[in-house]
Amino acid sequence: MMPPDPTTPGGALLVLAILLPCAGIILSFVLGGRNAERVALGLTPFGFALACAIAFHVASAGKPIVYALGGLAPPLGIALRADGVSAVMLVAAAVILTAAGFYARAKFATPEGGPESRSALTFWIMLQAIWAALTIIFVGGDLFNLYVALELLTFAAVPLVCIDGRPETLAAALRYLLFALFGSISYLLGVALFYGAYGTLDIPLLAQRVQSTPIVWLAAALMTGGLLAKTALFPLHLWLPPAHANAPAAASAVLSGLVVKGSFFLTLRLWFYVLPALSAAGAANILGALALAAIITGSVLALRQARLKLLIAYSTVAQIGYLFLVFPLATGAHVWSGIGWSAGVMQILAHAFAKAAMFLSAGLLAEALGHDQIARFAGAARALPMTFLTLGLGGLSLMGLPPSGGFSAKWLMLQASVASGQWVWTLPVLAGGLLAAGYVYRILTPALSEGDIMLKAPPKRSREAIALGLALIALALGFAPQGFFDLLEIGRPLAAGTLQ
Amino acid sequence: MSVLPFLDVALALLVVGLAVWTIAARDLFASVVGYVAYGLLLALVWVRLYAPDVALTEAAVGSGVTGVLLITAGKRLGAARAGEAGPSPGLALKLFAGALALLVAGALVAIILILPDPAPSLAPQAAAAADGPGAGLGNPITAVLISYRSFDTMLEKVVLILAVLGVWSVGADKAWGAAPAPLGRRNPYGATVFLAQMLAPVGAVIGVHIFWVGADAPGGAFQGGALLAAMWMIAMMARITEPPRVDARWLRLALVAGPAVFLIAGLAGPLMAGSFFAFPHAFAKPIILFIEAFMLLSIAVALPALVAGPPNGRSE
Amino acid sequence: MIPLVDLFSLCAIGAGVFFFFAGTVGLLRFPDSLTRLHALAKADNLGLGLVALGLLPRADSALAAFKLIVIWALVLLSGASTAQLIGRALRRGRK
Amino acid sequence: MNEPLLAAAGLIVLTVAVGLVRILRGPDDVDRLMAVQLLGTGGIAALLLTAYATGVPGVDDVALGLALLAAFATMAFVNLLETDDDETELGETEP
Amino acid sequence: MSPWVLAGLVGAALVGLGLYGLILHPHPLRKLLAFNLIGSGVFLVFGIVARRGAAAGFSFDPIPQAMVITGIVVAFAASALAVALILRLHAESGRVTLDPEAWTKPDDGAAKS
Repeated sequence: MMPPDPTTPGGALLVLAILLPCAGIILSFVLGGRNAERVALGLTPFGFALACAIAFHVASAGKPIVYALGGLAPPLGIALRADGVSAVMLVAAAVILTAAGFYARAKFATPEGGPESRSALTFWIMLQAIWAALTIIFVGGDLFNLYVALELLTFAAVPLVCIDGRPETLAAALRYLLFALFGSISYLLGVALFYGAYGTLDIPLLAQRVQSTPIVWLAAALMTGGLLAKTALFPLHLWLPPAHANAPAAASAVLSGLVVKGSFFLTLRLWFYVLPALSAAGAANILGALALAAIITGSVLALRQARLKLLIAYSTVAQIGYLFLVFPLATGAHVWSGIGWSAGVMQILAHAFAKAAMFLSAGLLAEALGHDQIARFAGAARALPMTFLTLGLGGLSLMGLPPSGGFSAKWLMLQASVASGQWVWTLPVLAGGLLAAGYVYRILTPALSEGDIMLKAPPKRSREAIALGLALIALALGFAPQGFFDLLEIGRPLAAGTLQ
Repeated sequence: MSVLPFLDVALALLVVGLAVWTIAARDLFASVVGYVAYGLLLALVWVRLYAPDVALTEAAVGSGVTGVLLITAGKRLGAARAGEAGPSPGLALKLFAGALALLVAGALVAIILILPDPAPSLAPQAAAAADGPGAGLGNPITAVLISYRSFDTMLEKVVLILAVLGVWSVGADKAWGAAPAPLGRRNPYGATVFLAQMLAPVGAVIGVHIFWVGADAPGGAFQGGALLAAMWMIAMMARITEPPRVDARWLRLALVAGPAVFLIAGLAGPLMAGSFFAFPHAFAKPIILFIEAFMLLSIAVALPALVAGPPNGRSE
Repeated sequence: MIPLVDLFSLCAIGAGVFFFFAGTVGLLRFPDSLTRLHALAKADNLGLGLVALGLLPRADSALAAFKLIVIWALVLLSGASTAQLIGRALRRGRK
Repeated sequence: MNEPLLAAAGLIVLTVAVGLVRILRGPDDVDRLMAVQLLGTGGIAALLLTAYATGVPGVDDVALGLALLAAFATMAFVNLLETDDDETELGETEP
Repeated sequence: MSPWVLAGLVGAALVGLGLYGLILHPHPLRKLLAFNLIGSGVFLVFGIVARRGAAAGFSFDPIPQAMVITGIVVAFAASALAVALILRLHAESGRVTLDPEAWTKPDDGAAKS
């Protein structure tokens, strides 16, 4: 007896959204040289259009869109599913990857007729590979398929870290690779246990079948542990700052803005989609406690950094902490868990755009000044007003000042913690905001002071505009209408509509 | 009373013993050799689990090609023996690592002992579906890899492309486009050349044989491709042939052939059978063999490229 | 009463086991690498060869029997060549 | 007739396992590698014996694969021994 | 004790051993070996799941076995990438330490107030 094919209208878009960057990788690799860049940039509008089309389909259908590959329904076949949050993430990833691609043209362009270069070929292919991997992570419906996507993400991200080949970047890439491999194998062990217990890896089927048994808890713990190592949640964050700070700016923006969100997204999938039936308040509180520690440690370390890129990287450690507050604030079927959920997704998006904007600006700054030592920024704001405006706007969102996506996220988090009576989580939200203000202030104060500065080369307007555009999106998220939050609820198990 | 349980226990103890050695050995190279031996024995364990397909993959990839990779790295790094990797860990870390390892292993043992009975299985469904998309394949594992879960298999081939590019990207800028360093010594020994000349053709035939029977018996593109890769590496060790330049068009075409053909076949699915990655019933077997043939090529080229390493600028 | 074929198998396999045993003893007890190599080569070639010979009459098909012979031939070839390679390296004092 | 085959397989596994003491003791990398080679051959023999005793299909192909790769690690290793100083070794030059 | 239970225990032991080595060994190649031990332990768990799924008329469940084959190839690719990084790091700098402190340049350090 075969279960019916669950494919819905528009489902084919999901397959195309994955195959497009895969085809791009293949074409770029074969054609090589300048063509790699042409393919990568040429496909961006199509990728963006596909993401928007998926979002449109989900929003207009009001329910997730599904595609069963090979016409085989799960459990035997693999299904792809896009719900509200996947749709939003797909669009965000498309925007940031496109921005990073066009920004990187200045560094990774191959001159007409010039020889193929190592760094350019690697960058353009890995950029598309990250796109492919993230797309699968956002729409994958099968835990093993998601494992392959995680590996795809690892193999794409690690070479980007050491693309300039200096020994310290090689060491950073190696450390990152080992953490990431540990993360995937731990995740895979959990997958094996799930299959052993329930004979399926399809997320909705598992959600129907799981019960609170030791095997499920062990599988969940192993998978979560692995994903935390990949997401760099405290105390597994040690690999992140050197890896993200040493990569070229465009790669850092993608790594910090998107790649860590990939494994975080899977953590969300695991607890909110596979295991909603578990009463996981204890686990959620453990993650909350780690989040608190991450926010404080990351922020304090960010305050102590001398280099701008390292400061921004440590700020990522802190902001990842915020992401994990979603677990205590949205677990379970409560009135307030919807608020917590919105807060979590808003934090992903706000941080992705703000952090990408800041890393891109930091790259422009380092190119223009020839260094990124904060102490030697005196007068830089006057010489590079647009770059510092972007840094300031991104910082605004990190601090959580209105109007910005960061403010919305933190405001919703405060609401959820008050509504749920979990007052303790207001502490990290507020303290983290203050500390973020501290480190953003540390960047801006020397830059705004008087000083003579020699620019090695003024940055190109278009690259400044790309960074500024991302920062403005981070701000604009603060004005997100109610319809946006309704979209996030589509397909969420235990969402308000599906309760009772 | 059968002898078989004793054999199993002896095998299990040996595997664990070699694993302990791999972790505990003082000397880097001794640890690597322990791991290679361990990989060999693991192939036997897989046979005992009724998984000859996996055993073949483990023997060729897990033990064979990985063994060469690790022995090469171990010997090169072993020359600069310990001490440069940083201080050895303190007692606190040792206790922590030991406790965590015990906790995880203990939990896993407990869980394995209480796995549900009867075990859930998709084997009957897979067999039932064999009338449909996996038509005519006697080896259910090939059917799973190329038909039911073809999407995973295709993506995994993309992972291999990325891994090859990742390995290449570690090289020096000025070396880009050149070939990796040769696998063999400058003046290969007579015995090496003789062995390669004898082994490589026979091995190639065996590799193709294992690929060909893979549709109905244990084997397939992975295992056959890995054996072909090993044979190519042997030929390179004897300097009968050299690692190709990383900008060679044929090399790149061969590397992407598997995923590219897979992707095109998947995209053509809606025209042929109404769904992406579906194959029309009547032609499923030839189509699957066609895809597998290109995957064989890609694997046979990718594994040696991964072992050969980044392009090497120095001319010999 | 054991059939003659089985008796043949038993004898051949038993002899094979003995050579493996002898090879191991040699590998462990002989004083230096070159002599140990000597012991190893015996085990490789004769041990496996006799086991394959013993299994030969039990093969279901001609293909299976052929595979047994090919396996033996491959190991024989590999064993002889690697023994020479190692021996040569040892003679030059490398380890 | 299957039990003797299994017993032989068990004996071979035990024997080569004892031989693995060479991996522990060394003293040289070459000795360690010889132990692995013996293990490989013994593994093939044990594999063939269990395959014929238990009748799991496809095992002879596994043995075939192992036999093909028997010399693989050793070849790579010997190559590395020579790369240290082969320039001065033979005085030959490449065309 | 059935063979699959034994294999499961071996798998658990391998995961534990590998984890211990992964945390403890400072040398990246040793860490890689430890990772491979964990990997094969995990594959063995898949293997027993497959063997247990031997429903009527089937000696194994093909789906977990196919996943192991995919996993082995991916693990090899990961090892190759790691080895390439280790060898390059060694060639470039003469050391292979992963300790972040060792790679901090003087001007990278924490800001002195």
